[in-house]
Amino acid sequence: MHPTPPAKPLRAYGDREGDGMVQMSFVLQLTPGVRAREAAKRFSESHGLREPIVATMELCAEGYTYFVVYGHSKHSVDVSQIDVPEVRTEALTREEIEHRISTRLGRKIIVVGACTGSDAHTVGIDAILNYKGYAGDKGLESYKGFEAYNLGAQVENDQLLARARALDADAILVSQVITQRNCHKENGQALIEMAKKEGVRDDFVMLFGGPRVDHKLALELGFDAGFGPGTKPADVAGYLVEKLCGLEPPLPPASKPTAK
Amino acid sequence: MHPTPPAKPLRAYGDREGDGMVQMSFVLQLTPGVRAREAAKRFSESHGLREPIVATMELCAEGYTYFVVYGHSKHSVDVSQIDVPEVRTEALTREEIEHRISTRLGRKIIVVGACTGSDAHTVGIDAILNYKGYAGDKGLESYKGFEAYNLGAQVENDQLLARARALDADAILVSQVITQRNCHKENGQALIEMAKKEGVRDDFVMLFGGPRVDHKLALELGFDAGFGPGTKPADVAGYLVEKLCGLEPPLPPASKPTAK
Amino acid sequence: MGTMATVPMDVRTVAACRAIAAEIADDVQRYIDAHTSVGVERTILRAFGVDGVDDQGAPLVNVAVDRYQKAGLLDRGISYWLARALAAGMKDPQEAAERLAYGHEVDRGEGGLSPDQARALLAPHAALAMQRIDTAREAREALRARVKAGPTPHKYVIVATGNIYDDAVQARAAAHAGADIVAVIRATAQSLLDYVPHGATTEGYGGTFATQENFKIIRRATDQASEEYGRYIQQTNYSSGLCMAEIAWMAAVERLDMLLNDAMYGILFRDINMCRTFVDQYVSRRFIARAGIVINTGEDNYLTTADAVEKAHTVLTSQFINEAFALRAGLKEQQMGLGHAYEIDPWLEDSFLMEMAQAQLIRQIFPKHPIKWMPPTKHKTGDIFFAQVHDAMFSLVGITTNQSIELLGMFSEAIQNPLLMDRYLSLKKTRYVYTAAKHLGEEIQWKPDGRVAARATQVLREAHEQLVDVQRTTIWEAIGNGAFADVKRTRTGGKGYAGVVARAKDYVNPILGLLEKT
Amino acid sequence: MGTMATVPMDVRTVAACRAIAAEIADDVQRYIDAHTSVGVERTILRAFGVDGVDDQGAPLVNVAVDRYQKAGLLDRGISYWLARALAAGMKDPQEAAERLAYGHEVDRGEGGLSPDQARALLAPHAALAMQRIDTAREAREALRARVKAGPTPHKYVIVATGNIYDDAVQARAAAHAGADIVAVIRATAQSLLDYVPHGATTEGYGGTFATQENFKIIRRATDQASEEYGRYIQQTNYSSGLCMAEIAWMAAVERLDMLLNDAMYGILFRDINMCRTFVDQYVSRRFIARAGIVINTGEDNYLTTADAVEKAHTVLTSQFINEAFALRAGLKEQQMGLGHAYEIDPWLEDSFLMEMAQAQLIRQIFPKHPIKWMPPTKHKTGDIFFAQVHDAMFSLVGITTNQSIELLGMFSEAIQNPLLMDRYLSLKKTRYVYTAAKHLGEEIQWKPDGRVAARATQVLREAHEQLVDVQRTTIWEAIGNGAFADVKRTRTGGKGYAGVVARAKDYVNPILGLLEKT
Ligand code: B12
Ligand code: B12
Ligand SMILES: Cc1ncc(COP(=O)(O)O)c(C=O)c1O
Ligand SMILES: Cc1ncc(COP(=O)(O)O)c(C=O)c1O
Repeated sequence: MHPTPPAKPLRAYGDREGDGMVQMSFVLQLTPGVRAREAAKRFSESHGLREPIVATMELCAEGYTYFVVYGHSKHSVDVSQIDVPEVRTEALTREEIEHRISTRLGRKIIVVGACTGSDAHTVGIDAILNYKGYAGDKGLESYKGFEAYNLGAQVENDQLLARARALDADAILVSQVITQRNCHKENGQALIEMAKKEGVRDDFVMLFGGPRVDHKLALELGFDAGFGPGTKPADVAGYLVEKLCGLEPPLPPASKPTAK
Repeated sequence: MHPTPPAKPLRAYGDREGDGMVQMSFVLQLTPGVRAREAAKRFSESHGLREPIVATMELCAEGYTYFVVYGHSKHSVDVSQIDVPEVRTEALTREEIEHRISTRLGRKIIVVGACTGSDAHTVGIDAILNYKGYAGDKGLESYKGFEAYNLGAQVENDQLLARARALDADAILVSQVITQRNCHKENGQALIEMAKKEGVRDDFVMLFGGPRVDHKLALELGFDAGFGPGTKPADVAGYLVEKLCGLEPPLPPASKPTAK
Repeated sequence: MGTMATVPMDVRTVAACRAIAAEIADDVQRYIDAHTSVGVERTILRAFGVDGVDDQGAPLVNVAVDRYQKAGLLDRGISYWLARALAAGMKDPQEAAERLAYGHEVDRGEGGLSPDQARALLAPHAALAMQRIDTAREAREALRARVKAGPTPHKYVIVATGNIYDDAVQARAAAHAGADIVAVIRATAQSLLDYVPHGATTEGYGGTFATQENFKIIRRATDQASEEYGRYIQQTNYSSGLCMAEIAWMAAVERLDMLLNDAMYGILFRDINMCRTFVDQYVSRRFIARAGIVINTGEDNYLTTADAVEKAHTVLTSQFINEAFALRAGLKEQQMGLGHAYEIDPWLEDSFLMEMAQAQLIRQIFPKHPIKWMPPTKHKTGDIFFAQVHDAMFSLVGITTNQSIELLGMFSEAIQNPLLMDRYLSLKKTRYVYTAAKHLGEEIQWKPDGRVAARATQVLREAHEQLVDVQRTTIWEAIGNGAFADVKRTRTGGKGYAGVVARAKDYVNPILGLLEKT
Repeated sequence: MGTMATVPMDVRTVAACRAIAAEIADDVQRYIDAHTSVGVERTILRAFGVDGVDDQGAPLVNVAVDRYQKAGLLDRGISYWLARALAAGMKDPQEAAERLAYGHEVDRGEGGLSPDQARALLAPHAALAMQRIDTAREAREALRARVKAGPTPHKYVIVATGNIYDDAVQARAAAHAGADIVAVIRATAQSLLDYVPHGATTEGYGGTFATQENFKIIRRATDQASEEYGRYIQQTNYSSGLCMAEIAWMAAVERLDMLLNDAMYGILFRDINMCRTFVDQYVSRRFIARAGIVINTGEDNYLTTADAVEKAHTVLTSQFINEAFALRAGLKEQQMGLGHAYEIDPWLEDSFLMEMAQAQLIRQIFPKHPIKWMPPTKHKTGDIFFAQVHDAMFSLVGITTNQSIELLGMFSEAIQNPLLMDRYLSLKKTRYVYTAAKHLGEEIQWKPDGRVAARATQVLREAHEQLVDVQRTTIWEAIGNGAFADVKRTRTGGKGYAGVVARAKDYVNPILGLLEKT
């Protein structure tokens, strides 16, 4: 929209370049009053907000007050310093994917997926694996070149690994939706460690996915790639094909914007 | 609600003591993507948010992205260090006010009020001065002990001061609602300086009011007291009576919580 | 489209209201026809093509008109003096106006040029003025025929950074996010200025100055957006305050689509003198009528100072009067965006039903009018999360009763002029409500003996009673008694009264003449 | 109260649906009556007053029941073995159960005690169990008579900190902000545990463990809140998973008001075996019926995995079946909080109208039932500002169609368990919508030939068709074919099948006997 590229470092944008406007809300264990208002201001200032406006101050429980604050943030972020590489935007088409599998690999890609631990949220992994797919994009099951096994929910790591070995799978797909106290990270990491211990980590392409997952996190946990909200089956298919054909796979796409 | 008094220093409260949870929203001049998500995380971290969750990332204009973030703020505020004294909660009743005026002062209190400069928002000053009042509390006009002159909107400082002198007023009430680029502060300060220059500052009790006004700000600008959102006429009447009868006036009440 | 749910509306009462409003307006029209104002005369000069400012920034039209007013000569109309300057050899109206402004002496009108001769001399220039308006109108119509507007209710948002270039950025962003109409809010102080600032401006409190150059800049931005997003984006500004007529002219030629323009807003909310306002609004509307611009009236504002439950009928009363005035200025119903608002205390029981009743009643009484529907403002607090919900209920009434122009509520209403994000979120929310409840209005019927029906009946009845009252006392008196917005004004009080001039018998104003023939 | 707007509802189709559902349930009931489960038997032990855990945290009831199951003796009912231990001199059921669990040898049932003698011996203990339930029920009724509940829809919120003491703080905060019902969400993993944890707990992912001690703690907090705010606050937990019957017992004596309890939820969403689930749900409901607890069924969940437009009728189908099961377990309609939800893609045209149609249809078909109305969850994103609006529209449908129990939508649904602030804002928003649109349902009529009416008719017709189908294939098969929630399960698959036991001819269970006589 602006003709010039974004100034670096970037500040928040309210309605004028450089105004740094941000909104915050929080609860403090105080009763509304002069002192609470001042406390909210100072609390906001400690986050780097200049001239904070306490837009609302309401008793939200006995002894607790809810605040909405606006202020000019002094902080900025230097985008040029961000090492996360930008997404390759063009995904492969279904035809390209099928073509590459049949020509370069000459066999089906076997994938095993599950939602692990006590997590029972299958919708995400189903979206990727099952025929029905997601947002109009059919799942891996629908490809001729894939053989997809969906183990469903609440699968323990050892079961998943055992099944993958039994099927001589190419890839293991793990979904984690519950994230309270980072249990998704723990679960994911435990699987990787188990695979390493069993000496099979490199037998599989291992993918991690879920609403709080991104590529960076997945790498940190020891997976090959991570997929976040809005992932389409074709993104995953494309990634697997290129990876298994020994090409440089495209990066997992960024989480998609959710607007309509 | 908790049996113990708040721990000092206070952190934000999500749903457990000390979790420090806060919510932020802001716009960055970036297109949604891996990099934008990471930028939003870092931007949040620079505000002191640990483990920020980028809950939403949406294109809100070409080249601009809107974010909602949650994170655990590391900041805290030490309420014991806040010098703003807490409010005197019991206001005087109408009868008490009338009684004091008639017994201690023996004459009517003359007040002149206006919404000054280019500001045309009369509802606030009307609420305080006019018979109708505010939220069921009748305005100063309704008291036997007050003689209230409401000059309305867009009154220049010199006119207001001239009128106050002509009426030999006890108090000048200034309302400022427009606050863009702090014009309310400028306007208020200019009046005080004018009064000082004319050597009449101490002839009047000078009150400042408006949605962005608090006692602290008013004092800084040179007023005697400041009144914020939710002020009732009785608060102002009570203050004036005690001030003019030479007592220690109650502090202006805190801005009222707005919940229903 | 199926048939929408209706509330009972007594057609005879409505007809009676219109008849009374007509008499109320006729009374004032007699006054208008006998007067002019400095604002009107400046507008006429602008329409003749006069432009420019002196080194102090004072517009030429102001210097010229003020000079002739001070000299007590304005009663004949600035056009007459302009004609004389032309007759005296000035090559065009611009040069002629310069002579009026800066010429050695004021022309006292000795000898020569009869009013008719003056009119004849000005005729081609007056025709040119009409042509400029008509050209702009045709350009608008051509563009709108090619790039269609979205469905109603049209989503109307404001931009107000103070800087016209930032405003342009915001306007395009708004269009991108789904806005149909973009208004540039004016700087806080402008309406009391008795001149129109000149050139592009980048500073302004509470809004951006309305100048002709700014109109061009923002129009360019919204035109681009129209093309780019394939949806016609309407551009709006304010024809109100002491320069309402001049701005109407500027908007006409800069091809704005809408103007905030009300017969009484300035009186009530800016304490502008009523005589001045009535005269100015008439002339401004004559231009607006010809330009095919849609006006937005300001009855919604009443409910910010008066109670929205008790004084709901005053909105309707005023709409009848605004309509009557507008008809007298040549406006078509399709140009009358009568204003009303969702300003009932949200915590009142059945407040949503009362809003429905009012919105539906207005929709029925003014079926051809592009009704302007304003969001909650007064009861907004800084609780932005609550405000979102409050605004959603408002939008739901908007789509259910098919309002024409919906100003979108902003969750930051109580805090600041909307930020980019605030506008985006409001548009998103409105799109959702309009989509999800698209046919709600067709799906329901209001119970004939229900609360909504009763409320609508009551409001119409009270408006009728008030109209009877206003007519009895005349509008001049009624405003003095606080009939609207709980505000009282006197006939000779307020700003700008000194700028009103009784027309002389030989008053000359060929441009107004042409407009009146439209 | 005036009459609410209705949608067309063919009473014969509804009657036909009920008749088919009855047959479907009867088929399963024959199976149920011939079986028991480890969960059921543990429940019976608890009801006899057996309590406590060993040093590994294993509950005594588990150790005892598992031992007799492994020994292949559970088919006669744990009660029989308990009676024998009592007959052998144990002083009370607790001591008797300890003997069953830890006694030197498993009692193989040689000699002595006929089933009838066992029943006679247990009779006073069984009566005591009934008395404990009845006492709790009477205490609830007394409190509710004194401290009245708020009006419907009741505002239901969840707390879920993982720590029961924090939950108590949150529960009181919720009551302060206007909640009528507080549910403590269970820890993610609990439903697959084949035992009930013991004591107060302060750790849990995604929720707080349901334990008897935790029930006490939270009940105390909500009782206090009831007294303090003068409004009866209902307490809720989950009778589902592998311990659904045990939790029903605990809830009964700890005076909970409601329980999430569904005849099929565990099968579909927890992959618990169907035989096990059908047996367990029946016994759990027998306790619930006697305790006067209201159940909340889980059809709302179907729309999180299946499409809410296409599969809307599956919700209704399942409600008929759940109702039939509940009737067979002695529940009154007034105890059946049948679940449904606002889960249509908000961006679909007229999604709001479709939600209205469904909500109103369900309201009419189940007029005495305290319908449970779930908020949008699936289509929630992290845009909390939009989510507020989405939830408001949901609440508007809730008040318009007079749903009984409304779970409040949370704007942070896609992010986290609700924070204190989120709950507060949701309650505030709901209070507003309920107040502002209080009588909307009475004010409107749905057009008889409109979209809403057509949608309601379609959903009922499709549910009828599906019921015919389910009956034809039996429910066992239907679930295998993905009839509900797009999930397929097999008769012998899933967790907990090993815990199902065919009852012997001389099966003893006097407590169930009493419950069945209620
Ligand atoms: C549907 C749902 C359920 C359903 C699940 C049904 C089912 N069979 O899946 C039901 C009703 C059963 C349920 C139950 C519970 N839920 Co739930 N549920 C949701 C809900 C509403 C939607 C989740 C969803 O389906 N999203 C749609 C899918 C398509 O998105 P997705 O999972 O992100 O998947 C996409 C990508 O992430 C990616 N992806 C995901 N996995 C993978 C894997 C790989 C390999 C790849 C490549 C990609 C990939 O691709 C997908 C398509 O784009 C969310 C709230 C919300 N709106 O997000 C809460 C939510 C996830 N649930 C939550 C909770 C707490 C629970 C319970 C624990 C509550 C309780 N105590 O009873 C229970 C227990 C469940 C359990 N043990 O796991 C919380 C989690 C909080 C947290 N962050 O930890 C949430 C956020 C709600 C909340 N605010 O409390 N839930
Ligand atoms: C009503 C209203 C109007 C009405 C005013 C009618 C009138 N005669 O007053 C109309 C429609 C005319 C109007 C116009 C404009 N408005 Co306006 N308006 C509002 C609105 C909706 C409510 C203000 C109000 O009446 N509050 C109720 C009163 C009772 O509250 P209060 O003023 O805070 O007063 C209380 C206390 O503060 C205190 N108090 C106040 N003054 C004093 C003085 C003393 C001495 C004491 C003791 C106490 C005291 O006591 C009062 C009772 O408790 C607000 C938005 C909002 N919801 O707040 C915008 C708002 C104030 N307006 C705004 C703007 C920008 C304008 C315009 C400039 C827009 C434009 N460019 O056209 C115009 C021009 C007006 C001008 N020149 O001033 C902005 C201000 C932004 C900012 N912070 O700078 C706001 C916040 C809206 C927005 N988000 O853009 N407005
Ligand atoms: C009809 C009308 N004119 C003008 C305005 C405000 O413009 P100003 O105060 O700049 O004249 C409004 C307020 O919104 C209005 O409704
Ligand atoms: C009927 C019913 N039971 C149980 C649950 C969830 O409990 P759990 O998964 O802990 O059994 C739900 C989900 O909300 C439900 O609707």
